[in-house]
Amino acid sequence: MISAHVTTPKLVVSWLALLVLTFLSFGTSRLGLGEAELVIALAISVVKTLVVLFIFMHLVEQRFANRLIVILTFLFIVLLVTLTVADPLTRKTFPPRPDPAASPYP
Amino acid sequence: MNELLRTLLFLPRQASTIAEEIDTLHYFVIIMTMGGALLVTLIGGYFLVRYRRTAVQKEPARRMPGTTPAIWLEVVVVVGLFGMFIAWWVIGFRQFMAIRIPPENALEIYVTGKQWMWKFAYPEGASSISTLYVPAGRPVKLVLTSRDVIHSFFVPDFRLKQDVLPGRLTTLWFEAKEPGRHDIFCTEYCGVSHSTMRGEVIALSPDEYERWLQGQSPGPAVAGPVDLRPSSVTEYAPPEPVSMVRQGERAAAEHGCLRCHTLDGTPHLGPTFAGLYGTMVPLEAGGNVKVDEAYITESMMDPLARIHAGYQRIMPSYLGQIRPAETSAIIELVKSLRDVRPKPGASEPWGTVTVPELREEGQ
Amino acid sequence: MSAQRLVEQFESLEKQDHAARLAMWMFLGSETLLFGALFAVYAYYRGMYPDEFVQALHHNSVALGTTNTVVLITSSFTVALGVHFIRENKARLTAGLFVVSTLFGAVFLVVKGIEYAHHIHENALPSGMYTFIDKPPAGVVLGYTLYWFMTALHGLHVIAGMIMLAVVAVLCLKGRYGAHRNVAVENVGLYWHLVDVVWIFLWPLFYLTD
Amino acid sequence: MSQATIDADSKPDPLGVGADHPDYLRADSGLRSWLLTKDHKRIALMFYVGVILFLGLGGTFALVLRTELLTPEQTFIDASTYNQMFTLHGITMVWLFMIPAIPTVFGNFVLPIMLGAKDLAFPRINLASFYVYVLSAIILLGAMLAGGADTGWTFYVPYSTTSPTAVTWMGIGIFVNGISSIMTSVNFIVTTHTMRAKGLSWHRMPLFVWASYATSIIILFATPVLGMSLVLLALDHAFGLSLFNPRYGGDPVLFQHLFWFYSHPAVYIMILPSFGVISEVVCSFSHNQPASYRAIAYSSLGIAFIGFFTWGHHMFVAGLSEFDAGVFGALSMFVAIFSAIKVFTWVATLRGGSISFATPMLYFLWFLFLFVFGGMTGVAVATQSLDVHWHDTYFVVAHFHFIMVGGTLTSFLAAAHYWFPKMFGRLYDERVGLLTSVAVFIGFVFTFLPQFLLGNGGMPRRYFTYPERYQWLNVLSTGGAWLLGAGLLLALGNLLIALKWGKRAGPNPWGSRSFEWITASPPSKHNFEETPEIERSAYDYTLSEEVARERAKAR
Repeated sequence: MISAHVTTPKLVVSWLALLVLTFLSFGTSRLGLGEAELVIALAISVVKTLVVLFIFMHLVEQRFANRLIVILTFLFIVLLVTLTVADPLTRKTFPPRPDPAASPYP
Repeated sequence: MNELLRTLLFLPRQASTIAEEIDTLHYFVIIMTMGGALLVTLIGGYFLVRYRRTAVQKEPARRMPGTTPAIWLEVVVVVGLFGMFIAWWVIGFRQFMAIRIPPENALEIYVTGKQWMWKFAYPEGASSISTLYVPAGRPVKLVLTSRDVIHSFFVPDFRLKQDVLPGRLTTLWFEAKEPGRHDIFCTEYCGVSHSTMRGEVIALSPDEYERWLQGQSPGPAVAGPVDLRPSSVTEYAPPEPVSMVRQGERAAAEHGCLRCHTLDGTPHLGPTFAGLYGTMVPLEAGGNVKVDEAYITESMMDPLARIHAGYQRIMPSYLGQIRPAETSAIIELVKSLRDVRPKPGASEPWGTVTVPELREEGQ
Repeated sequence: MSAQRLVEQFESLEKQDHAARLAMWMFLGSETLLFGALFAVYAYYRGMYPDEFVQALHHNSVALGTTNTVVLITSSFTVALGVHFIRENKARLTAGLFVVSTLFGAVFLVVKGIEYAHHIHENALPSGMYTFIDKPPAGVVLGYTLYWFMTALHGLHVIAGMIMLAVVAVLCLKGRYGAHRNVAVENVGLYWHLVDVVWIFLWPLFYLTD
Repeated sequence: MSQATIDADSKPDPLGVGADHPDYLRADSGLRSWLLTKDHKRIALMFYVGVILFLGLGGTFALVLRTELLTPEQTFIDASTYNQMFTLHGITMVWLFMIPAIPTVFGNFVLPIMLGAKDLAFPRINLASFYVYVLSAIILLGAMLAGGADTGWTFYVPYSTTSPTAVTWMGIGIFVNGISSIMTSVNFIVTTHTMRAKGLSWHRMPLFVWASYATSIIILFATPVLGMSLVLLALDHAFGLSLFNPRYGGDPVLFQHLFWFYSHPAVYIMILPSFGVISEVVCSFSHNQPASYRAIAYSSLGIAFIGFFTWGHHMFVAGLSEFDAGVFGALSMFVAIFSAIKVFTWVATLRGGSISFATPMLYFLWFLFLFVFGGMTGVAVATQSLDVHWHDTYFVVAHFHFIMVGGTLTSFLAAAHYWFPKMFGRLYDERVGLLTSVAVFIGFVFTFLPQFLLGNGGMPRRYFTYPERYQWLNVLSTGGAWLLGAGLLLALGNLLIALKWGKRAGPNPWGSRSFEWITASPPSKHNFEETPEIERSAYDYTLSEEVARERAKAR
């Protein structure tokens, strides 16, 4: 059942990696990249989460069933967020509307 | 065929230009649905009889345990069904887009829903309650918003419906085929009198509509259909105003004041006129000002100079747009409302919708 | 000892432990969706009011937020170490590490408390109580309400996690857990990591907004 | 008739297959042995009593509503009472009856036995789930007495935040109820993963287990979102949290997104377990293996998965963007495909079988018609331009009652009759069973078929008064509702009588091959005398009864 062991050095390396990623995230936020910033920050967060999941939470050594739960959780959150946020984002752009009265938001 | 199916399915009249098209899809979908359900049930029933235990025991050849239908049959059935559903979606979505996108030349009418009535404001300044007058044979675009909770504007005869949301504007458009009267229902549950929040669309011939707008046609000459009408609040065009106050009301409606200011103390985009006269109001720039003739006149001519705190800077200037007689009539109107108590929260603006086209509308 | 803790409906200890672990993962998945709903609310309003929303949140102190991120990540690390050592039957070490993690949790709460006190002082409060900016434009109040609600909910989870860590630490000292009996320790650890993961997302959303 | 339904091969054995222990009903006695039991079968029976009570309560609300609608104006209750009634009817039926009904009663009872397990993985959590359910019921009943709610079961903001009724407590009650559902679903999934008997591979499991598994996945991931949206609503109602308040730029449509993210999958929470029941009933009574085991099993998972992507079809006219509406409309079509696969597989299963025509089978026939018609109208409602006319009219009311009552309630009744011998060791009166089934069906059709026409005619739902032209259809519907209520009471009476006076059933009165029938009826406290070893699938009807029993060794 156990394919890969989590060892003390691995834990330490993961911890350091998490700290580095945190400062990387902090650093990019100071660059003033605008919209891209959020995407980068979230991408870094996802990487950090994967580190926590696989090493700290020992997901590497666990059965597929447990991994499936994680996959489903991520999938459903992504789904909930995208399909929900697609609504306000496409209200004005699909179909493109020339007249302002039809746009619900000024 | 259309009439027969329409009557059988209990569908109302097809009074808008798109109703018949939608109904055609409706018939197709319902017939397929009913047919499919009956077919499946009949096949199931047939199997139940044919393979009943007593018969199988008499004639063991009927029994075929573990038979599975051919894979091609499954594929055909599934792909066929899926194709049909997707076809429904394609047709339905095209029709939906047609319903949702108003034509460029549509006549715009503002609709406000509130518990439990509909208010209509026309571009020329007229307004009505519960009864919407529209010209037949011309696309009409409704711009809808709500003062309180979610309502839904539904005209069964037009096959159209749109939720009416507070803090947002939604649109709905239709073209009535010919003069006639049609029910309006509120279909989003909105409180205790939800089921009485009904109204009526009266489609007039273009000439009659013009005459109604000018207030010359108190009772539009439209013969109602034979079925019973809902007991709705119906208010025809007001007779010619006499007093200053009535003239003020009319002017306020014509110039679009009532689109932001209310007369009954309900909070809206601008300060309500109810109970306003003679009070001290806070200014955005700080300090207070007494609402008197001077301040009201200034607010009409240069509204942003000293704006009431808490309200958005959206009011256009009426300098040169409004006749002096009308100005004084509106002041009389505000004066006459000094004893009307505003509702709680009326001193705060309600909702965050700005109406950018107000400038053009106000002329 | 291990034969005693096998409850009657399971065939083997391995299956019993797998069951407990699987249940914990499912609980965490469910819990994450609870936050998922709030992330959806956040995304929705940020999509509607990109500028106002971000402006409002920009007021938060990046320094304090980042400190808290480091604190939580480190506490997560100590918890992971603790879980690692209980497998090597070093229960005292595990207890110590869990106590340290609990203290990190307390530090996190204190920093959060300082931030909250600051906000209260400035009247940067949720919904109707928000008077930090006069007549805030649409979206600003929503941003602050969400900030308060999500961080407070996360804070409640931190408190719950701290209680669990402390209880498990005490039980470790009492010799309840060891190399062959550690699923409960592991599950508490998992819970604490979830708290960390949620913060990993809250931090960029509420602090790194430029 | 009643003789014909008992399989000729099986010899009634009053104690069951070599049972040496008393059955679970007699294993312990006293109130404490029930209230603090960890036995999944006893917990199932306690849930049984609970859901039947709430079916009765919700049904009473429904009859009051229907009676009020006999006349176009006020008949005997006033508008605000009426609004409360339909809200309470919805809340009671959805959260206190429909969602827990089949999983907690029949799932709890037969799922571990089907897997050859002694109990669920976490018996204490199971008991706790029952008490949390009771707590939620108490909170909801308390809220009903302390002001009720007049918001509709959908709690749309901003009306619900301003309603003077006990909305906060309703929200809390439903939140607590969600905790109970999650506990049960965690238990089911873990049990299915870890407690299958030796030799019982995934593809040998009874289909009911697959259905329960899929249901549990939906409950696990959807319920928290509802919980959160109701917490936001309760905080808004109680303290003015204002996350959806337009005054601060909030959008009420967002609440609908969150609400339907749960509440659309929730209809699959209600209907998937009944798919499981129907699969069992069809195979057992036609003595045939399913025409395609994998089609039924995997389509359950498919429905569970796709069901999450379709919530927007409740909001086509709610102010949703056209883009989102189009996406949701297209995705909605997929769910129908999975349901269609199931229906065709059931019908194909009948072919070549040896069908005994007992009451559960008659319920299956009704289910077939009602579910297919209800489901197809679902596709019709998901067709956007048509939905614009039908949305929030009686058409929608009729549509979901066809699924919820025609689908879930009929299969609940089918399950109640099908597993009755297993649960209580006795047979109900078959003739009365068939008769009540017919009454339920006719009552149902008369209640809801006119409502489709009312919806076509444009009558909006939640209307206390209505234009007179809709009256005759409403009268028809009300008459049907009374008949339906009478049918349900008779069915309940029939089962209650059989509890005491029914003939003894053997371990396997239907001659089924599914694994819950290899043990005694009613089963002993530990279900099996020794852990079974399974060497065949749950539907091996090509084997004779003796061989089949040999290949599922159990005592």
